[in-house]
Amino acid sequence: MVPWVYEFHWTAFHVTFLLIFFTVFVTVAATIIIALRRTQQDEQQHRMESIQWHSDFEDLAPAMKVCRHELNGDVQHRVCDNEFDCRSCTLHPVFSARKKKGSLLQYEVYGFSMPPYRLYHRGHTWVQQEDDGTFKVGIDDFGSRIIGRPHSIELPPIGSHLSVNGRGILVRRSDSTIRLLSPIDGEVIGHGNSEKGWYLKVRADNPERATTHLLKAEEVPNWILREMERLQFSFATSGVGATLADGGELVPDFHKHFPKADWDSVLGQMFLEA
Amino acid sequence: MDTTVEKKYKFGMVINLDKCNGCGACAVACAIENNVPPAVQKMNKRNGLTWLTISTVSNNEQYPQSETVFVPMFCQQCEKETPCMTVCPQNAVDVDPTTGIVGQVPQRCLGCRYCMTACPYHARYFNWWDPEWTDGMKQQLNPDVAPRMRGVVEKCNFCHSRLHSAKDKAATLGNREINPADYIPACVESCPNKAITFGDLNDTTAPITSLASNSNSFRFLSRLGTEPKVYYHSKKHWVRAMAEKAQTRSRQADGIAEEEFHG
Amino acid sequence: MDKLLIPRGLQRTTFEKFLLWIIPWLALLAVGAYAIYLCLAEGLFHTNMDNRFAFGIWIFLDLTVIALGAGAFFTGFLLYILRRKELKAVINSAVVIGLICYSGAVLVLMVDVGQPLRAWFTFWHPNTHSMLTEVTFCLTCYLIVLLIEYVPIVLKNRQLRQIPKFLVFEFELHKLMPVFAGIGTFLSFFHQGSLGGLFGVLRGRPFAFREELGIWPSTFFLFVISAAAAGPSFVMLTTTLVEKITRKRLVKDEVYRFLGKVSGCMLIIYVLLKSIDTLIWINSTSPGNGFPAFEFYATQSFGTWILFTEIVVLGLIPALVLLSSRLRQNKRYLFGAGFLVCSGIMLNRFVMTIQTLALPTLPFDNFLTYAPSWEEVAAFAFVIAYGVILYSLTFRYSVIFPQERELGQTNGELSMREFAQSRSVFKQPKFVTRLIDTFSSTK
Amino acid sequence: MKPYLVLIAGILFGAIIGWFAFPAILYHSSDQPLHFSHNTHTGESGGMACTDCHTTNETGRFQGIPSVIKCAECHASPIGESVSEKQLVEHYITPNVEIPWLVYSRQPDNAYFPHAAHVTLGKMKCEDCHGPHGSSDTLRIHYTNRISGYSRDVWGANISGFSSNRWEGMKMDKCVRCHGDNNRRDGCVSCHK
Amino acid sequence: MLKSITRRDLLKFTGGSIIGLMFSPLPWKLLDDSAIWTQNWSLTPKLAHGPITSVFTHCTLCPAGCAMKALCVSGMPFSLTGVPFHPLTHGSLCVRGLAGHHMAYHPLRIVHPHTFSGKSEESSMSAISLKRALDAIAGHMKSTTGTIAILDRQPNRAISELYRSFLQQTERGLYLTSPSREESTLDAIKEMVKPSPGPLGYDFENTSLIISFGAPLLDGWGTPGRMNAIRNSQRAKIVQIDCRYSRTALQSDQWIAIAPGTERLVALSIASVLEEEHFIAQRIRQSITNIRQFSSMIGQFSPEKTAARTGIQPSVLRMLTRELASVNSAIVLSGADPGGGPFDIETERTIAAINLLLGSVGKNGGIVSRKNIPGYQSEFTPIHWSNIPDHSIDTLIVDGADSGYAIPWRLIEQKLTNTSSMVVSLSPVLDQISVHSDYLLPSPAHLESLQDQVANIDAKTATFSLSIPLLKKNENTIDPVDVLRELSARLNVVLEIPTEEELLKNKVAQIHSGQRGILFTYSDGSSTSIRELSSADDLWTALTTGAIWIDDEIHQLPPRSVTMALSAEQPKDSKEEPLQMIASGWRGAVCASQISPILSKVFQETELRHVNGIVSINPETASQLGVTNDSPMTLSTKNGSAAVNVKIDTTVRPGIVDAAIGPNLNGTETPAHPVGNTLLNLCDVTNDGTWRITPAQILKV
Repeated sequence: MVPWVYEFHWTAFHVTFLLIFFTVFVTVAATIIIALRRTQQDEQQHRMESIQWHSDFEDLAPAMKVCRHELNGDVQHRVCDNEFDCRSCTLHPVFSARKKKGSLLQYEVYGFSMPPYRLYHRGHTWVQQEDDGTFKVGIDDFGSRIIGRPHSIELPPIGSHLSVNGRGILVRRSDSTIRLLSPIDGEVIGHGNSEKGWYLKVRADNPERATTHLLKAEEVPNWILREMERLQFSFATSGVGATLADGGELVPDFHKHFPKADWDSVLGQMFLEA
Repeated sequence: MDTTVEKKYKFGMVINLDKCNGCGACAVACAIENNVPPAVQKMNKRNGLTWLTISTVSNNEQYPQSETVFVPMFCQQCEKETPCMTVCPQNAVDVDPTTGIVGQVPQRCLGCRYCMTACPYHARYFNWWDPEWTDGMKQQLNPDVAPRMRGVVEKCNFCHSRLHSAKDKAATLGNREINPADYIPACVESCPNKAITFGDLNDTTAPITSLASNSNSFRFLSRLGTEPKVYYHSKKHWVRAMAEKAQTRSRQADGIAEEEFHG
Repeated sequence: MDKLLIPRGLQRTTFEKFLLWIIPWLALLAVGAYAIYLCLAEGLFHTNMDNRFAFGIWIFLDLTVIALGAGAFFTGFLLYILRRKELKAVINSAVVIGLICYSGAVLVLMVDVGQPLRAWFTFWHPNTHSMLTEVTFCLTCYLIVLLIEYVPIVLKNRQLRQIPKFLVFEFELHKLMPVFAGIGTFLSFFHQGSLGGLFGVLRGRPFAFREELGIWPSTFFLFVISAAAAGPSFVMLTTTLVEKITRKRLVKDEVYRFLGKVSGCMLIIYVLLKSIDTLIWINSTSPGNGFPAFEFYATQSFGTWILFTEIVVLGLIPALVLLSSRLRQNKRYLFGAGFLVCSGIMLNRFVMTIQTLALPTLPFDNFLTYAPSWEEVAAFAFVIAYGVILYSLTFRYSVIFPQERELGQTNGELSMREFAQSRSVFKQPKFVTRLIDTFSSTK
Repeated sequence: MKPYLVLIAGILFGAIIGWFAFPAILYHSSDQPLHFSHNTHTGESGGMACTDCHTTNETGRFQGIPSVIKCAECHASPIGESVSEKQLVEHYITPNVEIPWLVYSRQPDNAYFPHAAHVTLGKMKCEDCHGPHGSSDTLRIHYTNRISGYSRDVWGANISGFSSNRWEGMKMDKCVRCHGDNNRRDGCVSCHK
Repeated sequence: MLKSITRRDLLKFTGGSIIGLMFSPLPWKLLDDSAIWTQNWSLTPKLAHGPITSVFTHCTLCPAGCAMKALCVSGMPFSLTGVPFHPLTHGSLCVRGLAGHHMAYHPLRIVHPHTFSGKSEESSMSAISLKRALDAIAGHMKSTTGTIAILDRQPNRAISELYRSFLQQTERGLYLTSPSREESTLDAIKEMVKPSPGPLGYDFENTSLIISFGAPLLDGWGTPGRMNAIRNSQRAKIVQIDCRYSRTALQSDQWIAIAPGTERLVALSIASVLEEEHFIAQRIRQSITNIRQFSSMIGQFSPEKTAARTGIQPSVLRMLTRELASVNSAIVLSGADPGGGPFDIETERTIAAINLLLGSVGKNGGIVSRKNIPGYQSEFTPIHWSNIPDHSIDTLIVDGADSGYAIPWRLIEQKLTNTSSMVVSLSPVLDQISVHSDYLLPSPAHLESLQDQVANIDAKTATFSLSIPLLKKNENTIDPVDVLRELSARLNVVLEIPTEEELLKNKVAQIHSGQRGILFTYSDGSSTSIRELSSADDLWTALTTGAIWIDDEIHQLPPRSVTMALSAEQPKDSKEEPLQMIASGWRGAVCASQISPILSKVFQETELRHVNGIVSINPETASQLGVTNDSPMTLSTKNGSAAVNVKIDTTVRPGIVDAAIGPNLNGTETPAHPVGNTLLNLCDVTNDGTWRITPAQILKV
């Protein structure tokens, strides 16, 4: 094994063999150490949330990663490869620059209240710019209905920093806990509640680019349609698909109506959490 | 400190099969000498511990023409490409450079038995059981041979402890070279018919050397090229034919070996 | 509680049903554990091995299992080094199977050596000329590599990923995976080869002995290539078996076809080299050692049909099937051929180990037979049970098949369409139908 | 500052355990059955040589510690005043019972050490391996390793395994080193039995 | 202070400790020690340390009494070897003798008097005090009127004389020896000649042709070392007439395979050729009292007439006879297979007659006379077992010494009274006979007591040596002399019984006063005349430290008058049985006593010899029976059946089942469950006291 232990032979074969072994050993050990070191660095440089989102995004099925430009008809078919962050997407400016035909601004989309003055995040939160330049953040109608009445809502403390696709609001309902992705970068400056209709007040880091990546009104109908479809699928895979076929009015609390559904799975899928 | 070059021995054996009557004294003497435990109930020919085993070989003729020869088989102390030595993963087997004896250190052995699959003579034995002696017999073990434990391989080493004693005796007299009469393995000593000749194949004057090169002497599986140091001898044609069944084309290889021998 | 461990969006059976599935395996595991205890605590006489059959069924199964586990390294090699992204669908499965195969093989090895506590002496006083030393070193290192590769799969469990450090470590480790894939390939090359060399170097066993190419006997290379051929086939077979058992689609068909193609390519090379090797052995190596090769096949049940079966029936035929893109389209042919490949490799390992030991070397010796004892079978059953349990747990609580979510949803497609055509909550059913059409046409 | 101190404290703690507590636990100590002074025998008053008692038999075998018969050659009845001699005569010589000495240099059963080859041929002195044992006044406490069962002298009194005394330690490493230095070519069974 | 310790601190401290430990010897020393621990397996025994000494002694396991050199560590023997250049054994020691030192520690060794309740196989054994046992035995002897018999299988020892005296004193005593006697030919000769020639022996060294009828001549017969030397010197041609391819047949110069049970016919045929071709010398014809009757009778047995039954080509026998007649000196002898049992008296006489016809008796190179050992009684005439009336023995004492030959319990049982018999065994181990005993008074084991070793049957001169104990005698064992003394006292038999040592010292004194012969010393191989020894004590000292007394050779005289009392009876034309079982065994290992467990190397692990339960058959027979090699079958005779394992062996005669009378596998027998040889029990003991051939069947299990 080592030269100072008897039966070590100074022959080319023996030495080469052991050198190869030690090289392998050292490489494996070094790689692990590098991985650990990088983990530590990520922690120090607050990359944890983005990595978490990265991991979640990676686990999404391609059907769940439809590009917003497919939703607004800019492109026939495209799967997002930039983790729903249009700000750093190379193609987003290209697509956005194309001339768009105007579309009807709806307050109600398939029965959901989706005011056009709000910008929507794929994780069912919305952002609304206030006059003072700050942003209000809330849960959209679709999201509220599938969450129903939560047991608790945990908001990030005032003064804490949010980052896009990082953890925003933590919602607990029965046995499932769901994190809503933050739609915006910035510092939390105020807390709202369900009565107020919004949950967070945020001072954006970069107000100009703060909303680039959020869905605009014209993209919402197709998006909601897809989301309904997804909801449908997730119900189908939860074994209660047939009950949806009953039709009728949309109810304020899906949760309550379909207690048999695997809500944990449904919520996870709808709020993009693996 | 002493740096004299040691004498290079090449210990070997010639077994005269015509003299062997299959009494088994060699096997028993070997077991007693080397602290090989007696069999437990389930031991048989295939899983027993016999550093020296004896096979009964028939000429396959019908009664009363049928004839039998007994072939003692034990470690053949292969000189070249020693099959068991090269395969041992942790150097528990080696060929002593000064004696040509293939040594086995059971305390190093992990019991993988790779050497046993490598040995063409099946001359290696595994301790499938814990060794068992009665309490009294435990006190009668040879103090010169360490008993082995379950789960390791063991084999003949030409009664190496007797070489130790011979060397010890020589050293007391200030000699480096042993007196050949002091080193006689137990099987050789116990053979009632003196069928086994033991000695140094490097010593051209020793009786073994001429016996080994006798035309009626042969080695098993000599074509494998491992240069075993145990020779067999028989005047019976069918015995030689049996032994050479698998080495009809091995004459050439043998010829080379013999030349080396005399040179 | 159990539910919270299951990855979201994956359909898993109820915990009760899962228990019903696991309990028989646990029972088998217990029986195996008892057999292992007997062998370790009382001695190897519990096996039916003997001095002539010094290696028993375990060497055959170990060699087979390691050849079949080669999918882990070969898939990793193709995915991370040659960048065949489609294999991402099966890499996790290949890693888990590899881990099971290798850890199982090592476990069985430790049971079947006489003094396992001394096994580490090999590292301290290695005889570098021994194939077993190479095997020991590489197997140990590779097992570590496999464990490292397995870590990310575990860390992605729904609860473990909640701990940010784990997830980040998984992420960073995953980025470095090509390093491990490379090392794994390197190590696998050596130990698969050394396992071939294990018997190929046995000068005293002319049935197995092969001439050396460089420092290794030809079986070294044959084993590497045959393992590379068997690995993908085995991944293919196990995956489809898991699909059958779970009644789910887990992997896209093109992945299967790709695995089949890879297997076929490697196999045809193997068959070619094996044929050349066999011819050299029959005409030169074996008679050179004093053993006319056909004498080895004189025992009726171990006749030349074995050679024919090994090279043609279980070699050439599946290779040709897998290489034909038309036949590959047919799943029956694809999996059938895959099965033949694995059987062929099993047969090869059987011949190299068991037949070698059974054949006599001394002229007065006989062909030997050997039947494993229940303890030997149970020790191996332990490995199988352990493998099934580990795979089941990993499958249930981690994501082995990344395509499962997606394929699970396309499975739901049909009912969705039916639903869409009937009464709907949606106000514009036609529109929905069209959307779904678009959606499905993108597949 | 503080986390640093904790780490150092830990290191110190570990080192103390390893260097001092561990050796104390590792060995089991036992006294020899009888007081014996080598010096009395080999010193000026006795004037004996090591080989007068530690003999080699006619076949060259080193006989180790002599039997009571050897003692009886001089001590058939007490020749001095000492208590231990009286014990020797009463408990061992008269009933002809062997003294259960604890051997400091006892090697395991599978080690073979030929004294003749080392002393007669190799011209080594007793002190080279046994140190000043022959001129000691008392017999040391005998330490047995609780794990391996070996006498402590096999490893050496110094737990680190290094010692400035040449005779300390009788591990195989030492045999191999000396044999290597002297260009001896050995097989395993040359020194293992 | 303590409050401020966080988990992180603890972790740090632990981590630091680990680093600290890594820089201490602890992990490395632990690794080293545990490595050593794994190398020292706790179940391996520790070797003895101590001075090595060598001691000469003699083996008592069989009558041969071979000289041995024992190596001892701290006085405990660990190795036995023959004594090189020994004039009688030529340095060889048989397999059984090599492992003799184990016998005292045999797993079936009994070290305390025991009694058996019930005589069935489920008998249970319980310890009993010596006094109670002796009282019970003596009480039984007093209360019954039947014969008191002692079975002594080494009948030439000093203790044998005491046995005979004891029996004589009881006035209803019967002295028995082993039914298979190696000296059977000599016994028959003594019966046929006048005057009595005294003790006879064989002068193999000077003979040219040895014809052996079934005797295991080269497989432990007589003094094995001597027979090996005879064979290896190749001075004499050895012809084996045997139905088995025995080890002797294997090593002989010529093997004549005959049909089983036809030895008498073959011998008669040889005699007829001698007569027909006028090979009988005139001088010899004149000494034969009934020569006319003999000539007329022998004509019926010419080789041509017997060929159909013996299965020998007539020419073969004629050639052999011519050779026999042409050589200077020849010996024809018979012998029992150690397992297969003796020949009947008629066969023995016929074989003996050939020697007389050839004039081999009383001639150098033939059958020679030797003197009695000074101090020992002259020869006794043993009773042939067929002459013992059935159901006549009330008390049987079986001495522990072994002849090496089997005795079926069936034979002994036949002679015991049905109801009230008592068997007392003095065997130190449980064996085939002692398990049937009512009382077991174990004598000291081999090498535990001082014993005499006198000339063996084959010896051409008298010899005397001592077996020196190497092992400490177990205190609970009892010397046979003490048994005799105690019984004499209880039975009011007037007999002075000395201790073993006194007995032997007395013999040595008489040898010394005989002033004959030489003393051969083992340590240096030198010989001294007895006359040069000043006192009997010197002789005693010499004999106890490794020496043998060898008598002078005497001048041979041919017998003056010979009576050829040969039966002319033609064998019955019995229906040929399809399968005949013959028993065969190896001298010393036929369960009449135990062998060292290490002999598994011969029986179990190499199959050189077969253990109990193995039968061998010819491939032809096997195919007729539809039996394959190594298959478990049932062997059945009219005496019962036993489980057997069939081996197919080309050397076995077709139609024969060669049943191994061997020991059991190690560990199958325990003191609580002795097995013995199950096949020996199946043998048919016929009226002539033999059990050579038994009709048998092999059946599927």
